[in-house]
Amino acid sequence: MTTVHFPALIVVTPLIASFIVFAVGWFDRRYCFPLVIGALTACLIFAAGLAAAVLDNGNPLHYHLGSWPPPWGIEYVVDHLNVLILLAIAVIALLSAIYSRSMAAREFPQAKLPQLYTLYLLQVTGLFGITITGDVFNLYVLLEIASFSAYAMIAMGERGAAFAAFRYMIFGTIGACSYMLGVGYLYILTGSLNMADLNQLLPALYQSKALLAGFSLLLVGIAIKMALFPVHTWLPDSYTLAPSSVSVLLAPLSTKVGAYVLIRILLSVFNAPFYTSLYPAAPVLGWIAAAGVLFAAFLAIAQSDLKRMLCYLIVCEIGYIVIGVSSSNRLGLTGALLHLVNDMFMMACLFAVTGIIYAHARTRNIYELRNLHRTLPLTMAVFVTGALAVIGVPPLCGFFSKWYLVLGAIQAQQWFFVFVILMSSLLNTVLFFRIIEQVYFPPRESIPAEHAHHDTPFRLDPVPMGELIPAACLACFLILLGFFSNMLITRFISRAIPGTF
Amino acid sequence: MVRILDDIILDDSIIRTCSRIMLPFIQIYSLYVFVHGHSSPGGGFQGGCIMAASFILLAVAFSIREAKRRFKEKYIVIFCSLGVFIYAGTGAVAVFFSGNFLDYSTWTHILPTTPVMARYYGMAMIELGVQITVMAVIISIFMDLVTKGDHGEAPDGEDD
Amino acid sequence: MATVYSPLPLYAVLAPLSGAVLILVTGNKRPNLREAWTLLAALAQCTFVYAMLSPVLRGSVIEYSLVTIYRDTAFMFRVDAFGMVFALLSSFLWVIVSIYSIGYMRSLQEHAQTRYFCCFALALMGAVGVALAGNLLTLFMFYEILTISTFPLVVHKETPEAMKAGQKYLIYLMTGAVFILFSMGCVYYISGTMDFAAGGILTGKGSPQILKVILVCFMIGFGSKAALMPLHEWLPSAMVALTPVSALLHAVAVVKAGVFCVLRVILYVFGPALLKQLNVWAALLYIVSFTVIAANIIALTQDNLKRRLAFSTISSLAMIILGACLLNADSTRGAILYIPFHGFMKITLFMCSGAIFLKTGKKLVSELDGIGRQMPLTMAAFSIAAAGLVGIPPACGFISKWYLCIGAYQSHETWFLVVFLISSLLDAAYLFPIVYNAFFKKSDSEQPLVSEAPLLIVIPLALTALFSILFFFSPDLIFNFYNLAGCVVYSLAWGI
Amino acid sequence: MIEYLVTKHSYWFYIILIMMGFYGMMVKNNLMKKLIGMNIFQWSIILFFISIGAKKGATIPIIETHGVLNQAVRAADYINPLPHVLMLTAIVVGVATTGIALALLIIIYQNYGTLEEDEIIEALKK
Repeated sequence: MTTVHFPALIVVTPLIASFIVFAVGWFDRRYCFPLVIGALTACLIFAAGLAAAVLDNGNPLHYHLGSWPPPWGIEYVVDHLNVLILLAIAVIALLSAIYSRSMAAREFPQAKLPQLYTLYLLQVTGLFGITITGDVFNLYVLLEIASFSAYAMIAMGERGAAFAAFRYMIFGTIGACSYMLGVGYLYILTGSLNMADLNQLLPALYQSKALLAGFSLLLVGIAIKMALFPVHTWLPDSYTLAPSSVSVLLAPLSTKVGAYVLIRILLSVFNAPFYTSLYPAAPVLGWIAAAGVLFAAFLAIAQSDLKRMLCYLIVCEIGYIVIGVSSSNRLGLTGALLHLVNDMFMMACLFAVTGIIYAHARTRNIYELRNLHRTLPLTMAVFVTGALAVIGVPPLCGFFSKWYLVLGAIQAQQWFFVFVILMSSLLNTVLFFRIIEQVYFPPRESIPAEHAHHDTPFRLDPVPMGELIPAACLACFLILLGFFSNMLITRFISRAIPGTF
Repeated sequence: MVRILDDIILDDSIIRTCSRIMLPFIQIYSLYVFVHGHSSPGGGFQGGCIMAASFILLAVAFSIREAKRRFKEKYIVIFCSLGVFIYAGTGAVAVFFSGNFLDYSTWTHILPTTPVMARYYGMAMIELGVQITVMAVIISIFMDLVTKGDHGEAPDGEDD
Repeated sequence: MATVYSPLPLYAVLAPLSGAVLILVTGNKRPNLREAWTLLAALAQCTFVYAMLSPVLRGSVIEYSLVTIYRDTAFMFRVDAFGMVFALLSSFLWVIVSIYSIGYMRSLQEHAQTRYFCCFALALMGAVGVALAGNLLTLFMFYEILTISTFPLVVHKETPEAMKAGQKYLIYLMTGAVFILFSMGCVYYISGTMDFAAGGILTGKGSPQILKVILVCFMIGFGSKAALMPLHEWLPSAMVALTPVSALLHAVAVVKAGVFCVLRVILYVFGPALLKQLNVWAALLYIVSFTVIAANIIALTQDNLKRRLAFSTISSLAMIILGACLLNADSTRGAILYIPFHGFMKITLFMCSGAIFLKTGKKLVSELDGIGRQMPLTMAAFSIAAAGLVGIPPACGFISKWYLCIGAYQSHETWFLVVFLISSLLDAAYLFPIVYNAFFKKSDSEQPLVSEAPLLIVIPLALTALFSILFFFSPDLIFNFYNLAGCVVYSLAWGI
Repeated sequence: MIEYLVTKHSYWFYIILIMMGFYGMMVKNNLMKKLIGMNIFQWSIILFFISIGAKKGATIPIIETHGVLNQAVRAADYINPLPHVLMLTAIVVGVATTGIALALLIIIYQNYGTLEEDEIIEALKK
C-alpha cells in the first residue's frame, strides 16, 4: 500500500483501535497496552510516510473521503505546514503512551485502564484529525472529540479534578460553540465549508460585516481552545489536577494544536491582507498575547506547585506563538511554527519529568524538592535540559524559535514585542533556576548528615525504565531539534508559509 | 449502592402481556426504519433509538435484572465497539480496493453490481454500524441512569 | 588569506565535552580515574589548539562548519589569530589549573568533586568554543554554555552567601545574554550575516541610531561578563567560589571571554572605521577609563585578598577594552597581548592566595604579615606576578603596558595615557604592601609554623610565575603570542 | 426598524437564547444550572444552523427518483439539507457533552455533597 491512503488511516487507525481497546478490555486487560502502542506506532509510520511523500512531491496531498470532490465532500489535506505537526503529535503520543504505562498503573485501579486508553486514543484521533482536515466543520467535530476525551481524562485526576474538568468543559463548550457559530456565518456567506474553497470565495466578501462577525467568533473560539491569555483560566487548574499519565499527553499537544488551528484559519481560510491591513486582527492579537506572556510569566513565578507553574508556562508559550503570528512576516511566522513544534517537545519533556518527580517524591512543591538529584540524577538532568530549552539556551531548540520570533518582531518594528520576548526569557531563567537551586544546591542544613561530605556513588534513578526512557528521549529531541532546526525550516516551514509573506 | 428499580418487580400481567406482544413489533419497526434509512427518511440513528426503546420497555415492564439478563453489560460494550468498528471498517474496506476511504463504489470488486448500487449497500452497512452503536449506547445510558452508574462510566464521544 | 578546512576546532571543543561525560560516568568511586580524565581532556584540548597554531601563524584561517543552524549561518568554527590567542591561553591554563585543583580539592576534601570537575570541563568547552567560534550565533551558543556551566562552580559551597553570589551571577549574565540576543537579531536584520570579518560587517548598513543601540546593547551584554564598571557587582561576590575556580574562571575563562567578545564585536562586527564615526564611542571610552581607575581605588580598600584581586581584575579587563577602544595599531596590540599576559600573572596571584588559604586558612590581607618566610616559594611567585601586573620589568606585563601607552600617545589621547599610568601606580599601591608585609614585617600574633603547600599546588603556580618572566624575554615563547597579536593587527589593515 | 426586527425575527430568538445560555453558564452558582445554560447555548446554535437551510415554500429534501428521473431537480423547491446533516453531528456532540457533564456532576456530588460552586471551592481550599 502506498502513502495514498495514509491521510485517512492516520485518523482512522487510532479511532478503530480505541474501540477495540474498549471491547478487549472487558476480556483481558493485558492486551490493551500493546494495542495502544501498536496503533500509535502505526500512526507514527503513517506520519513519517506522509512527511516523506510531501517532501518528495513538493505539493500538498489531497485526500477526498468517499471520493467526493472537495466543495461537497470532506477533504483531508497534508501540506508542509501540518505534516510537521502530525509528526510531532505522533512522536509525542507514542512516547507518552509508553510513559503512561507504569504511571497509569500506579495512578488508577486496573479496571479503569481500558477506559483510560480508549480515551487516550480518542484524544490522539482528535488531534490528528484537527491537524489534517481541510474542512472547517469537520475540524469542529474533531475538536470536540479531542475535548471530550480531555474532559473525561482530566476528571480521572486527583482531588478537585472533576470540578476543574467541569469548568474546563464550560469554557471549552463556549469556545467550540463560538467556533461553530463562526463556521455558520462563513457557510451562510459562501455556502462552502472547505478551507481551500473558502479561501477562494471569501476575498469577494471581505467588506461584509457578517464576515467580520464570523471571523471574530472563530478567533474567540480558537483563543479559548488554545488558552490565549484572558481566556486561559481553565488551563492551570485542569492540567495541574489531571493525572500525570494524562497531562503528559494533553499539556503539550492540545493547546498547541489549537494554535495550529489559529494559524491554519488565518493563512488558509483567510489571507494576510484580511487580518493585517483590512482588519487589524494581527496587532490586536499580538498585544493581547504580549500582555499574556508577561502576565503568565509573572504568575508562573508566583507558583510553588511545579506542575501549576508549568501550566502558566504553557500560557506564556502560546503567547509567543501568537506574537510570532501577529508580526505577519516570514520570520515571525517561521518562529511561530518552529516554536509550536519545539514547545510540544519542551512541555512533553517537562511534564514527563514532573510526573516522575511527583510519583517518586509525592510532592510537587518546589521547596520540597531539595537534593532530589541525589536520588533521581537522570530525571533531574532531563529536567535541566528541558528548563534550559525553555529559557532559550543554545544549542537547545527553544533558542532558535525565540531567535526567529525576535527577528520577526524586529522586522515588524514592534519593539515592545521584542522587549516582551526577551523579558520573559529572563523571567523564565528566574523561574527555573529557583528550582534548580532548590534541587542541586539546597541550604546546607537540609542535607542529610551522611551526604554532607561524601558524594553518594552514582546510581540510576529508582523509577521504572518505561518512564525514564521516554523522558530521556524527549530531552534528546530537544537537542536534536536545536541542531536540525534549520533543516525543519528549509524543508517544511519555509514552504508552509504562503509566498505572499 | 441502592438499586432503584431492581427491587421493585412489577408483577402486572396486563403490562407484561402487552409488552410481550409489542416488543417484536417495535423491533421490526426499528429494522424497517433502518433499512430505509439510506434512501428515504429514517436510518440507523432512529432505528437504533427504537431498538433501544424496546429493551427499555422490557426493563420497565419486567425488571432491570430481566433486561440485563437478556442484554448483558458485556454485550453492550461489545456492541458499542462493534458498531463503530463496522462503520470504520466499511470505510476501510474501500481502501483495500484502492479506493478512497469511505468510497463504497469500489465495492464492485466484490459485489456484482454497478458502482451506484455498491454505494447503496455501503451506506446500508454504515447505517448498520450506526444502528448497533446507537442502540447499545442508549441502553447503556439507561442502565447507568437507573443503576446510579455502577456499570462503570458511560461510553462517550459517539459520532454518527 | 588562505582558508584551511580542518576539524581540529571541533575536536578542541569535543575534548572537554567527552571529558565531562567520562568524569560524570566515572563518578566518585574512582577519584584517580576521574582526575585522570580531567587531565587527559585538558591535555587533549591543549594539543588540538596548539596544532592549529602554525597554520594560523602563516596567516591562514581554519574553518570548519557543521550543520547549518540558521539559513546561511552554520554552526561554524573559524580560527583566526585573535581567537587563537584566547584559545591557547585558556586551554593551556586549564592544564595547569587542573593539576592545581586536584591538589587543592584533595587537600581540602571538598564535597561534590565530580560535579566540580565536570562543570569545569564544560566551562572550558564554552571558553574555547567562544574563542574558536566563526559567527555570532556559534559564539553566543558557547557563551551561554560557559555562563551556565560556571553557575554550579560559583555556588559550589552551597552556603547562603554562595547562593546569593550565584543568583547575582546569573541575574547579571542572563540579563546580559538577553541584550546580546537582541543585538544579534538586529545585526542579522541589518547586515544579513553574522559571520565575523576583520574590519566589520556593518559598515554602510543601517542608520547610525540603530547602530548605536546595537553597540550599547552589545556592550551591556558582553560588558556584564567582562565586569565593566556599572555591571561588575557579581565578580567580587563570586569570589566566594573555590580558589581554583576564581583563578581560572574569574581571572581567565569567564571574564576574559567577556573581554574577548567585546573585542570581537569591536574589531570584527563593527570594525574600527565604523566605530570612529559613531559618537557613542567616546562615551564608552570614558566609562571604560572610569572603570580602570575606580576599580583600582576600590581594590585599595579591600582587606579580603581575593576581593582585592577581583577588583584588580576588573581594572585590568577594562584596561584591555580601553586599549582596543583606542582603535590604533599599537594599543590594539597591547590589549591583545595583555589578555594572555594578564591571564598568566593573575592566575599566579590567585593560586598563591589559594595556597596561603590552604595552609593557614587566612583570607585577609592584614593577616599575611610574615607569611613570606614560611612560604617563600609561593610568595616569590606572588611578587613576580605583582610586579608584572604593575608593569615592572622583567615581567611580561611591561610589554603590553608599553604598547598600550604607545598607542595612547600615538592617538593623541594623552588623557588615556595618564589613565594607564595612574592605574599602574594604583596597582603598585595595593599589591606591593602585601609583598612587603609578607617578607619584611613580623607577625604580631603567635603562629604555628607552616611550610609550603603540597607540590601539586606549588608547581603550577611556580610554572605560571616562570612563564610570566620568560614572556618578557621572549614574548613569542612556545605560544607565539606576540606574533599572533601582530597577525591580528595586520589583518585589521594597520600593518606595522 | 420594525420591519428589520420582524423579518429577521428568528435570529433574534437565537440571540436571546444564546444570551440566556451564556448568562446561565457564567452567573449561576449551581453547576447543574450551569450545565442547563450550556445546553441552551448549544441548542440555540443548532437551531440557528437549521434555520439557515429553510426556504420559503420549499419541501423536505427527499428527491423521489422513481419515475421522474428525466426531470431536472429544482434546488429552490427543497430546503438545504446540509445544515441538517451538520447539526445531526452537532447534536451528537451536544449529547456527548451533556453525558460527560452529568458524569462529572455525579462525581462532584459524591465528593463534596453539593453542586453549589462556592461551597465546592470552599471545600477545595481546606
